[in-house]
Amino acid sequence: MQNKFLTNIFLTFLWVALTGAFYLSNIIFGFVLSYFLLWIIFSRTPNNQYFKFIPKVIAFVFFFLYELIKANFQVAYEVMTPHHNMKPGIIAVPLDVKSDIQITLLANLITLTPGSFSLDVSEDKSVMFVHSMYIKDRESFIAGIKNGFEKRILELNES
Amino acid sequence: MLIAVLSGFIFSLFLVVFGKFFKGRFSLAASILPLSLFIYFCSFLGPISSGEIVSQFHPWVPSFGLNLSFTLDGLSLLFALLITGIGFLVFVYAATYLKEHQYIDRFYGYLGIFMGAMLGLVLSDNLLSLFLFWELTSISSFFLIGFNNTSSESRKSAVLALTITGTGGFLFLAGAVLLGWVSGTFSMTEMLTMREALHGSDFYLLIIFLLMGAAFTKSAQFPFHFWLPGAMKAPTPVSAYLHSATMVKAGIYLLLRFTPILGNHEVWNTTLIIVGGITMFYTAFHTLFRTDLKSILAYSTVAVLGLLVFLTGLGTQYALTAAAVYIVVHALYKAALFLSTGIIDHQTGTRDVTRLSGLRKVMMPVAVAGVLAAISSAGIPPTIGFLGKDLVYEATLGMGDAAIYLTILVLFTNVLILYAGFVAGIRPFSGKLPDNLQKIKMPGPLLWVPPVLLAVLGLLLGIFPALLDAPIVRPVVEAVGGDGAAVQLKLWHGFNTVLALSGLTLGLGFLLYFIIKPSQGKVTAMGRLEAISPKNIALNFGNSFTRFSSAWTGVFQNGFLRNYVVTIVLFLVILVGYSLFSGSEGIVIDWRSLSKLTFYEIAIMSLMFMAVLFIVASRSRLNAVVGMGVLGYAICLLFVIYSAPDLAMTQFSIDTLTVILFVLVLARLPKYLEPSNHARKLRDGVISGSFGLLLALIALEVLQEPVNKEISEFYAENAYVLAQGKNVVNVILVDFRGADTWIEITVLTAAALGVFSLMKLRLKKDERRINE
Amino acid sequence: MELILALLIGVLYASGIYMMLRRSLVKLIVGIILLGNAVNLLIFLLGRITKGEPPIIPGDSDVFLQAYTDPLPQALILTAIVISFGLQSFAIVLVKRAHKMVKADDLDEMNTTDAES
Amino acid sequence: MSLEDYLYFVILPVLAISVILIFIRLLKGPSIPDRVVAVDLLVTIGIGMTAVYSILSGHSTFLDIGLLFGLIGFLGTVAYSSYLEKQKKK
Amino acid sequence: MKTIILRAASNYMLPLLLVFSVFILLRGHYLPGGGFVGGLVAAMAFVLHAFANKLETTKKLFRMHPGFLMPFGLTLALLSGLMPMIIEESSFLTAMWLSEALPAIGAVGTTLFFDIGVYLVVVGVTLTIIFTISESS
Amino acid sequence: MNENIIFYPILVQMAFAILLMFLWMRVEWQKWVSIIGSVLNLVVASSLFAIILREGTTSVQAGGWEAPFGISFVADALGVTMVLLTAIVGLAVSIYSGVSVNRARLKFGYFPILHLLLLGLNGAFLTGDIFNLYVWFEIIIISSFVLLTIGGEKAQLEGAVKYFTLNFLASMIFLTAIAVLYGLTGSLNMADLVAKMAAVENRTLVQVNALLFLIGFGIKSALFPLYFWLPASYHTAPSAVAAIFGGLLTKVGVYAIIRMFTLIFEVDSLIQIVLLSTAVLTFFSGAIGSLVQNNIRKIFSYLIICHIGYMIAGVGMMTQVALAGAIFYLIHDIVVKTNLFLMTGLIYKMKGTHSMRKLGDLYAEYPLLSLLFAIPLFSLVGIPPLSGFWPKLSLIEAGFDTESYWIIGAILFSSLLTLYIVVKFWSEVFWKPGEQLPNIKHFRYFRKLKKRHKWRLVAPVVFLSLISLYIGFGAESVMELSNRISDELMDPQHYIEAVLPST
Amino acid sequence: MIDTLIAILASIGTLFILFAAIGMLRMPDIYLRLAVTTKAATLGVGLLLVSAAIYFNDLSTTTRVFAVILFILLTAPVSAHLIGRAAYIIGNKMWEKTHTDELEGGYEWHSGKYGAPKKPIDQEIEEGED
Ligand code: NA
Ligand code: NA
Repeated sequence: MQNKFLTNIFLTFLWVALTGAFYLSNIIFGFVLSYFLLWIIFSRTPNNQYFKFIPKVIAFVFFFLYELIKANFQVAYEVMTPHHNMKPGIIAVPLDVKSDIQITLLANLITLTPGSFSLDVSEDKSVMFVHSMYIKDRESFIAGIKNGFEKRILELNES
Repeated sequence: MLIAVLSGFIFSLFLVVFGKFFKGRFSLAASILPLSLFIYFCSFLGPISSGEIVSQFHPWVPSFGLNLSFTLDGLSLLFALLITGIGFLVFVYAATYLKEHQYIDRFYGYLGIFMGAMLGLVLSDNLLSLFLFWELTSISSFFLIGFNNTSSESRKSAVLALTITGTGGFLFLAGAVLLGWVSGTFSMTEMLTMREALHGSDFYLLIIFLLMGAAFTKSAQFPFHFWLPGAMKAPTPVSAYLHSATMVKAGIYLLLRFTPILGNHEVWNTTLIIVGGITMFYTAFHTLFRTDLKSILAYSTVAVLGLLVFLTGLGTQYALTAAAVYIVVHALYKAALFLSTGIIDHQTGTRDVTRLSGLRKVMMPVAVAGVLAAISSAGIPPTIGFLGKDLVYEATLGMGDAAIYLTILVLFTNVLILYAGFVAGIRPFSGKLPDNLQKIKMPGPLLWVPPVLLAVLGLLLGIFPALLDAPIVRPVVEAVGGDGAAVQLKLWHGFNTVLALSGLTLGLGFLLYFIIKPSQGKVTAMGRLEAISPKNIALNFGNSFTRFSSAWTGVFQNGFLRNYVVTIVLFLVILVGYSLFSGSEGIVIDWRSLSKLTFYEIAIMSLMFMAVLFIVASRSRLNAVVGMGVLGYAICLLFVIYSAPDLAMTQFSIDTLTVILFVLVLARLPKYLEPSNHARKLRDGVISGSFGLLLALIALEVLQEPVNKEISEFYAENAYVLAQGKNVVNVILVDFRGADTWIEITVLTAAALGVFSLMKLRLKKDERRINE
Repeated sequence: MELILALLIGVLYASGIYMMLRRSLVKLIVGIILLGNAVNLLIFLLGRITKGEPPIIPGDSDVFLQAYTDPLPQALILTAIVISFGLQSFAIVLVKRAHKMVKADDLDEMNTTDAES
Repeated sequence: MSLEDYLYFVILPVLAISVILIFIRLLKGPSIPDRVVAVDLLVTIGIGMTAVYSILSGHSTFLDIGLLFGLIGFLGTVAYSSYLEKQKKK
Repeated sequence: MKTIILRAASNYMLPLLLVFSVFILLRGHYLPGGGFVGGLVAAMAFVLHAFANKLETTKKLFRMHPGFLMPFGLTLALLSGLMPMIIEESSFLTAMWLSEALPAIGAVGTTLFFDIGVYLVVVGVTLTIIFTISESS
Repeated sequence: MNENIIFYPILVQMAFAILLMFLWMRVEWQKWVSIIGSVLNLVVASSLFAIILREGTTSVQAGGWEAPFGISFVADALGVTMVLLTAIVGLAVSIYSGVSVNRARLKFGYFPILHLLLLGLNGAFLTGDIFNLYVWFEIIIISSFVLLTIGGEKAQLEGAVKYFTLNFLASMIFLTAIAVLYGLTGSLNMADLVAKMAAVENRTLVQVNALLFLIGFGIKSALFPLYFWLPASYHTAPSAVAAIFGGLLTKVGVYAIIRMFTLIFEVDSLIQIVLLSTAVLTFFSGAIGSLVQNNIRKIFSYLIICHIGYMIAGVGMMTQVALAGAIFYLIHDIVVKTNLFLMTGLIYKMKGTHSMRKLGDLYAEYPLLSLLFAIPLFSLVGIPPLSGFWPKLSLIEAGFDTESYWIIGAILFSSLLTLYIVVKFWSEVFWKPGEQLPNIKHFRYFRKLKKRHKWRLVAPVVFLSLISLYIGFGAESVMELSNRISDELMDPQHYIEAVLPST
Repeated sequence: MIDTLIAILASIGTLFILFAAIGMLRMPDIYLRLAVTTKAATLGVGLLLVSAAIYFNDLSTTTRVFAVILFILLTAPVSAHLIGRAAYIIGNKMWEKTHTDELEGGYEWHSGKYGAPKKPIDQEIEEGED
């Protein structure tokens, strides 16, 4: 119930932002519209708890802009230097995050940050396969992910 | 007269509805119709012989100048009497002849239509209505020839007959329209006054060519004669009625009818003489090689038709009188012969003259009819046939320089006609009755009275020619532009050349009859020459034409889609290319009028070029799809830089959708084969390249033209003011040109329904064969 | 600019027809789509490409103040694009079904309905 | 040099060069996924180009096209990947 | 496709895209957009959902087959054309406007309903085509 | 008079198409709704016809935007005649389909699409805007694609691939022509284009434009050498579909050619040569193609092509008389060709085959129906006074007027071959002793149908035959109509004034 | 001042895009290309969009720009994941210096439906399928 309401508010906000018109009527319209759409979409699906993290995700995105820029300079370096110094490989990273949205968030973060991108998640959601350009030490690579992004996501979940 | 003409049709319609009940006595009762019509037309004998012309006018389709205007003059009356008189006898005769037939109602139905059509034909003053009835006689004749439709011979003959007469019909149509076009009227009475103008017209020769084509096919003139012997597949009453007495004479009627309008012209006369002459001799000669009674009669009929054409061609007073008389003569004796032949056939089950003899012993009245008819056909006095033959010799002898050749030709023909008459009318009855025919029963009077009546009438008119002369022959001759009083009909002309010729004819005829016996051997002998007969040549031509048709159709409709596309594209390139390059303006492109290039345009365009090349050169389906995607996105960017945001959005969405569609079905799509060879690719490349180049050129040319932006400006100026929208493209779509959009979404709906049914509907196996 | 675009349109027409002349069913569809694009661009070009404002009246105005591009060809193309999409999707499905039923990859094998029978 | 000139004569050409480079990858392949990545990237750059173009033209409305590119272009990639996977499964 | 990542992402994108599609639809009269593009975007939203989830799951989002959106849309378009004919006795498809413009949407008139009809038809058409094809392949 | 009546035929068909979509899968309902819709459409079309003939050419502007800015719909005598004919054919096919078309096909949207096709036809005949005409054409062709493929039989699909490709090509050429036209004049309104096209200085481009239209429409009208799609596909569709295709589809192309070349373009010497020579070759190819077929539906398919020649010849000669003949022929041909394909469907129901070699005995088994069938058959040949005869008179006369003797020759030739084909057809199908009926599982032979079902198959044929007879025997009124149409076409001033009152 | 900011942001963005493009060409296998392009292009386009937002400087535009950026941030990694996964499933060859592959056989033991390829089927897909 609460989640739906939050999502609804979020979509209303999005609507108002998109139209750029801060009238009461427009806000009400946006609210009704998104309520209607949500009703259409989720009235038939039992699982509707996805939406409670949305605001946090927005905050998260800004947090990772820094990581993103860093990653890009690494890429730039790799692309522009004449020789490839990469040691690529695919590593199976065991997962503690469980929900789909958390996994997706983690995967996206990994992809957007230096040298690595998430190739896939095992079907039982226990392992994420990450392709990385530089793998010196498997264990430290895994630890880096688990202590970095995953921990943050779990914290987000708890809050 | 309108009722008279329509009565036959009404009668047929009546039969369609009540046909089931039409058996037995009712079929005999049907003969009341022709009888009353006969009496009706007899009532005109007096007025017509006194020079009157009876007319009626019923407008029908005045826009085409087609009216049911009927005119009764001597010529029409003669034919009307033949049609109804002989019609009456045939109606009576057929009631018994076809008594057992399952579909006797249909038979009478066709007969009714035919009679009506024939009456319409001879009564019409309007050329188009004449044509209309002319075609109806062909059609009803088709149904009658094919009446025994389970026999493939019957069907073939019917088709052949209608094809030949139909050909003539279409020539007639063209001739009629041309004549109407030249003379400004379709009334033949009015055309009589335009004789000079018509003779002087540039189209005179074309007109007579077309009309003669019609007449010759209908009246079975060489080389179109062959359908008539084939038409003998029809029941005998039909042969008697249509194919000797009436319908085949429609061509003669037409020629006679046009003699005062188009006749007396060198080409007219010569053509008729030559065609008639060849026909009469050629077909008369053929009677020597036939054993089937009806076949013999058919050939001799054609010979007489040839003779009639010949006489019309001679065109003199004598000739025209002779023709008039001969029409009567022939109608009487030939119908009698056919009917008696029908009786023989009906009773004995054979028409093979070699197997028939002595029938007089079992069917005396029929023998009387046969013999009387035969002597009339031979021209033995005192039959009317003698009169007719005399007139014919008179006519040929009066032809000056050519007299001798024409006379000899006629002499030989007459000898052969005599032979044919004797074979058909005398041979079956003379001699000893074979054993197998001993038990033959005497037919009922309703069968034998009609031929006897006809034959006796032939004798009667011969004895009292005055009965024929003033009331009938004279008005006929006058109707065809002659002087009716110029020739007197009489039996005795004194001793003269004509009499000598008559004697010679008889002598030679008898000689021939006694020397030459019809035999199967002769039929076979003649069969060897069949290969060069007009019929065979026509059939061969027909077959070759069919083969050609097959080949032509196969060349164009060859089953290969790309050949179809090539043909269409080539047609376009040649035609449009010709127009573009031959135009007086020439190809001028003012480069200054074109806007400058910017580098991002270059980038986008080169992207598009490369994408197209990539698609064309790609050897993998998915690559091609990827290429299409890129091309679409590039077009999208192009729309962006040319300030068409709506287009860019739509193009992009649609392109993505197309990619998705492709991807969804690609696995199920066929492999991307390329079996074409290089030559083929080169050829296709040249064709499609020239197509593309042509369109590029057209585009550049169009860009040179000044542009009118009145409508766009209206949209731009009024989009907000009148239509309350600021995105002009959208305003156009939903308001200014909303109707386009309205239908466009309907198009989409139809496409979606199509996709749905195409994918979801699987006919079950047993539904499949049904194909409905 | 028009010159290049005209040539490009020519190339699109040509390649569309060329692909339609191949024997492969899929190439036929590709050809159809290329041809559709060619025609749309031709309308665009012949409606006179002018670099100007998009045909959208500025927010605070009732009429155009600056040169704008011709909106009519854009509307026509939009309609044409959407219709082509309907036709293309039908064509794709048609080819898929035809391929399955006739069991031919090759257009040249699809010629029984033209045969005399 | 004004901002417009800079965007026009520096930024756009560099973007155009990037497009060409990616197109080369598209042509070269060698595998289908390579081409799919290339297309994906082309769409992404397309968004960038529309952003620049919107500045140049002064019409923020072009940004909406970019928005649409972003939303829908993704779907193309999804479709291609789905196809490749299905191909393999067969 | 069995990928958790895509499934999770698509579940967020569906409402996002739908809101966007309505946005595109309603502002079409003033800025680029309108029924066509809006409808296409909405349809894409469901298509994406169908890619990530099972087709059945996506179809369950609809009470009836999305194909029925087509006659609904066509009816809306037809009625918006007929209304002026019946009420004002003006020509078919003549625009009728409410006297007051609504905020955010702008002037409301029959053309808006017409555009919504277009939107519905486009959604119906696209989904019918895509769903039909995916079901059989 | 309320001009909105011009929209009614379109609105009725649209409303019923939508209603039929809502009734998806409910076949029994659909059958009756379709018939009701068709009857209503006939009523509307006849009133429109009567009104326009009384009041003269009238136009109405969709959306209320004055011409040439909005989309004009124009009802002139030609347009309303075509609409009336469409309504007649539509009603016949609608009644016939309910029994004839198999249930599976009916379930998958046959009726909605049928009405969309009729909608498209009505729209095409009434629109006064060239781009709008394109859109109507598209609804026509997409509906025809669907009707052609519905059921997805092998032969259907094979035919449909060709049908689709070539018709798509035609549409693209049409659209190309529109692009050129717009590029030259900046207008799409046909009445407005008369003056604007005349004002274009570069006449070569005008001619090029005219040729592009001619080829685009030529493909749709199945002219030589553009007709290939027709014999490849028409015989593969259900008879009811083939009937409406045979009657109306090619005629839309002819209609468009007539419209374009009387209004916007002129028949200059090059175009005249093109029209007349394609007419001759169309006569020829169609006739001889028909000659060598065995499948009775293919026979008539080729005859469709053959007889298009009459109308194109009429347009090519472009005199009042010629055009009147072409119009008369158009009227006659629509009714007769539809009827013939309905008839072939009935024959199939009776005998279970389309092969002329295998058919036979019809006359013995169904004498009255055979006589009924004789009406369209002999009307087709133009046995006077049946309907096919009259227009030939005009066309031959026009041939003499314009000294196009080869056209007369071609008309005679094609008439003769048509006669031969029909007569052979009659002899083979009706007279010949037939083969044993093929034993088809679940196939309901005509004999075994319920009486009311029989009637629903026969009634449309009777209906159309009566109309044919009327055209033949009441030729005067049809000719008056044709002359009126021809006069209007030759002098487009009324049309222009109706659309653009200011000029 | 704002113009300069815009120019700088646009330049950086464009540069990253250029890097991504060069990366596309230079990187030895599909996985590395993906790794390179996702990041660079996302950031690059993001910066270009931000510069547009600054340029127009109104709320509606800014929110829309951030909606696009958000969207790209959401979709770009998912795209990379999808293509990478697909490439792996169809057996796209990895660069020779790739030393670890813990996914090898992964699809086999997870779903049991498709096994990891024993030999590269790159060629097969390229030439064989069509
Ligand atoms: Na729009
Ligand atoms: Na004209």
